[in-house]
Amino acid sequence: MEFLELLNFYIIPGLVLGSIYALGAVGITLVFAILRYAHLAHGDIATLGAFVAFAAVTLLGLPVYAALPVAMVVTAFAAVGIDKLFYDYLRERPRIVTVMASLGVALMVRSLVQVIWGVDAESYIRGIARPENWWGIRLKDREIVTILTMIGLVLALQLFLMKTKWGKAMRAMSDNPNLALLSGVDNGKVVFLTWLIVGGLCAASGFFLGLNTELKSMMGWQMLLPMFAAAILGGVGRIEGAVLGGLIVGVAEEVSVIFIPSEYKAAMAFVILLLMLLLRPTGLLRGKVL
Amino acid sequence: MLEVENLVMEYGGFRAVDRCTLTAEEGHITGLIGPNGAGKTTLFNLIAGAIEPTSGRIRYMGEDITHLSADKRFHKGLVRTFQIPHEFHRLTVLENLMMVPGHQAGESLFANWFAWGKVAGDERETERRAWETLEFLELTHVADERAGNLSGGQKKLLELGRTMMTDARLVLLDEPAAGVNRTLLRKLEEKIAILNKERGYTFILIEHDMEMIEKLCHPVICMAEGTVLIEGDFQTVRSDPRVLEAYLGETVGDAA
Amino acid sequence: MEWIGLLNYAVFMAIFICIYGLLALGLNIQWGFTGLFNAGIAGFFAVGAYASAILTTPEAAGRIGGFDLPVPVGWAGAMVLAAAIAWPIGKICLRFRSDYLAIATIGVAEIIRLVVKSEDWLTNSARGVTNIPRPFGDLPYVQSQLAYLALVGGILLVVYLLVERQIAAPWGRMMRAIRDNELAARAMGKDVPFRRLEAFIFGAALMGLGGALFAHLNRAITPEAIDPMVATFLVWIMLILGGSGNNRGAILGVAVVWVIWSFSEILTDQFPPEIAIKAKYIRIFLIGLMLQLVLRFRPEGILPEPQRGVSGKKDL
Amino acid sequence: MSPLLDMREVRGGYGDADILQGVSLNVAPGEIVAIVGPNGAGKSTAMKAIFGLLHVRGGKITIDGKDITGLKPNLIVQAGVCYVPQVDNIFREMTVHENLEMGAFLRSGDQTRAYDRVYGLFPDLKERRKTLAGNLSGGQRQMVAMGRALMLDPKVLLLDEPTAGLSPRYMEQIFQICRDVRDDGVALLLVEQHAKQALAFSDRGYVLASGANRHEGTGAELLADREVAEMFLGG
Repeated sequence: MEFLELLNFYIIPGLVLGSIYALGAVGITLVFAILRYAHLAHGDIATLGAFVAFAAVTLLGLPVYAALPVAMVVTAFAAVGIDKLFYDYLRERPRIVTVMASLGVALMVRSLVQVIWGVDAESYIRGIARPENWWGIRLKDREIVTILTMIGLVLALQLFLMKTKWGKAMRAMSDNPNLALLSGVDNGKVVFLTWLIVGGLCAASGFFLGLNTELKSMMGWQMLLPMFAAAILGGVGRIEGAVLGGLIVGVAEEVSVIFIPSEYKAAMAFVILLLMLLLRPTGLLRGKVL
Repeated sequence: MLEVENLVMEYGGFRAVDRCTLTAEEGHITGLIGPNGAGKTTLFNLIAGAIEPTSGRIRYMGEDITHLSADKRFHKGLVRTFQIPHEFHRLTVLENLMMVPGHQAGESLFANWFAWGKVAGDERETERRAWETLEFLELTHVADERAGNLSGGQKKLLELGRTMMTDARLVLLDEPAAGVNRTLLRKLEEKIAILNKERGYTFILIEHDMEMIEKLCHPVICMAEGTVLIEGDFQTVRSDPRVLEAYLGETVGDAA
Repeated sequence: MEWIGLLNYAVFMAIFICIYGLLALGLNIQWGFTGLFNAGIAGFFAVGAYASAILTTPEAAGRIGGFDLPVPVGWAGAMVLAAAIAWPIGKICLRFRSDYLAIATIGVAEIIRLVVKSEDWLTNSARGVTNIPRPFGDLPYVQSQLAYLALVGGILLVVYLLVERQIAAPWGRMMRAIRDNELAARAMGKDVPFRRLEAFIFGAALMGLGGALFAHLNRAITPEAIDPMVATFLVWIMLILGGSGNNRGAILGVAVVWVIWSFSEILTDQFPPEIAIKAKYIRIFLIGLMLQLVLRFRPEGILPEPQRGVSGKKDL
Repeated sequence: MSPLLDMREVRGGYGDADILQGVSLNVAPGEIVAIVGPNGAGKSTAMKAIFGLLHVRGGKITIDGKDITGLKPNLIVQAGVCYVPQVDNIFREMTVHENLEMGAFLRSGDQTRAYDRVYGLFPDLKERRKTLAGNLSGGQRQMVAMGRALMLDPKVLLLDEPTAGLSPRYMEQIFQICRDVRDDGVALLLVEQHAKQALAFSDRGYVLASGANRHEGTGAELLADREVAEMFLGG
């Protein structure tokens, strides 16, 4: 196989898919590190975000890319609401109970999407997008936007976490919750901020998946495993690890098609997940192990 | 019976146990004293297999057990208790004892289904033994109480009782007297002495109650900063200036 | 509806309750007694269904088979295969907190779904496996249903008794001890990882058996027959509502949830078609909401876990 | 001098059992007070009781005459008491400077003076302000922990075994820093295992045993008391 062919048909789609996973995995890693449980409704909240953007496009007539910030804000507050309604009161109980609740939330969010938007595939833009040719490298506009937006959002998040007071409070809560409380950090506000960020990232992830493929009510759930694999691969609690993990999982899935039937693309994430748990549960960048 | 050789346990740069070497003779009650942070409980965790050492070796009855899992050590007769009682709080006191014996027929799923007779027979024997232990500890009146509801002292007795439910050979007792009132304490001492004499248990005893150490232990080992400072009979150890220093701290400058 | 129709419906529901009862007992062993979070129940269910189907069906073109083995062999095979899949997953994930097991079991279920959907030679993909022999299948419909109910009811009863015995026995005491204080249980010589694995595998085998009973009831199994999320989730809500840690509660939870689930279907079927299509999703939404309400207001379920092990008052 | 921190006849514990069976102690402004005693005497527990990390069932704790018994830790911080736990007392994955920032979390406005003060007390930290706290040595970590607590400009600083696991060289350094902190106008209450050194450098000391007061006096008095020395080695 030629290098360009490998690049155009496997690596680039892999990086695009990987960017989508990365956006989700960053959220998963934040919830894992700060709230300390696996959030199983993550994928379905991404679906919700994607469909909110769809509504913004079809009902409000917004341009596609303008729908992204709308979806992010709406989904961010939806995530905060979900936490207040369904997770908050379980805080004193064993964390695994919240994992269970999140499984229920996953089902509820998805059926809500199915009730409102139905189960048929939808898309933001009709027609086929033609890739542009850059010295033999074929890239669609939307692919460039996906990757760049992912990088932009992650950089903004890193900046927030490293430079601002409340970003630092979130890191402190992830690092040493007891000491953070002793320092006077308001746990409720950290939780609120976490969900706000996580919800926004979820929406972005769902939006770009919908943009690059199509919108389906099951799309988020099917992303859940690769997103978790990415978070664990990168090391739980490591933002840059989640991005790296997302890109690796995305590329691995696309490249795997060369060797195994394409139906089993999704199995790659699972294999990576098990291998990491077996060989290096702290992930590539030495994260936490709960 | 137990030989610890150059054992090191490091946590993130801090050596809780630092090249510690000691032995415990069969049939003796070896006392282990030393100030807080001397590494006594960490040493117990290492001997019992709750954690793995950074380096060094542990030999038990001639066998290297440094990397053996905790449950396997238990089945070789190496049993420990905890400083803070680790009772099974939702199990009854009787059940706390009955769960102890290893290799019970009823712990196998298949035996439960296809060899109920054997399981039931086994269970009767275990229960008899548990009642015996309760009588020995004078705890029969709380047999059906949830263990979580016991007083601190009773929990300590229960900890000791668990070691009696197996064919223990070497028992590690971590501060059996802490939080126990005087009357119960004397009882505890008496029970430990009986177990040592009549059942031939070898004990290693971490304790801060010097009266108890004096009554029961020979030899006494004093640890400080992760390693053995001095070993000998109680009076020798007690009157050694290094021991006092370890407890009270060295003199800094000439302020004292 | 005339009474014979009602009776038929009741029998049909009772059979399903028995099958789901097996799943709930399996989950109770994993979650209720051991604290293992299995989010891939549907996967083990599907493995059991297909394993038994392949083992017991006559030869069919285009896929492996023709073993034509007796039904009990198929059922045993279903349990063994489900257990065999649980083993490596448990081996890898049980070292960690249960969150990781939850994710991994979601993955297993997903991969099993992929295999079932795409491997023609094995499962005949979308067309599914047909001609599965059904015990008492030659009898007239009503008798046949009743006989099958008696059979699955009997199996459920046997399994219930076995599980109860296992819980009342030293095995159950040991598991409760591990749940109470893992460190102390290890210090008392219990091989905790092995015991967890044992519980996980045993639970998975029961789920496999449930799948097999389902396949033989329908005489056919297709990928559509198992909606992974809904099946898994229904079992969870059944157990949590009924009372995890209590086997009678588990079965009661199955009955309650299944009755609600089925009747809500009858109800929504009366709606005009454009709403009826959506109603399915509203039902799923409500089931999800039900879990949240139970978790919030009655986390111990209808029948809470009993205090076991009081001397002279043994369960068996 | 009227006491700054006053603890009277406090009883309490974690579960149902009372670990503290009536402990009384006080700290005056500009004092270093040490709590010593054999293992299991309830020293750390007494300190946690002051900081509201314990169920207090009896007695009264005041700071500057204000009752803080049973208040939540964040309110106690605002009342002017800061606490440095024995373990897990730093944010390992944050830099030294960020650790100090977290210390000042509740304060608004310009903190330059607070930073200058802490870096003045701990010149070692100033050099390493961009280093991750988890990569520091044990003694430096203790300095980070103390620095974090001092950022709030407390009236009283509570230190739980600040020298545990430290080499003698570092121990002396920490004690020196404690004196500097005191000279800077902060009263200190510390629990110490190294009783002799602690009493030698403290203004006053309390000896606890079995959850109750046993002896009290100036450091020198207690050091000279034969009975106190005996206590550590025998019941």
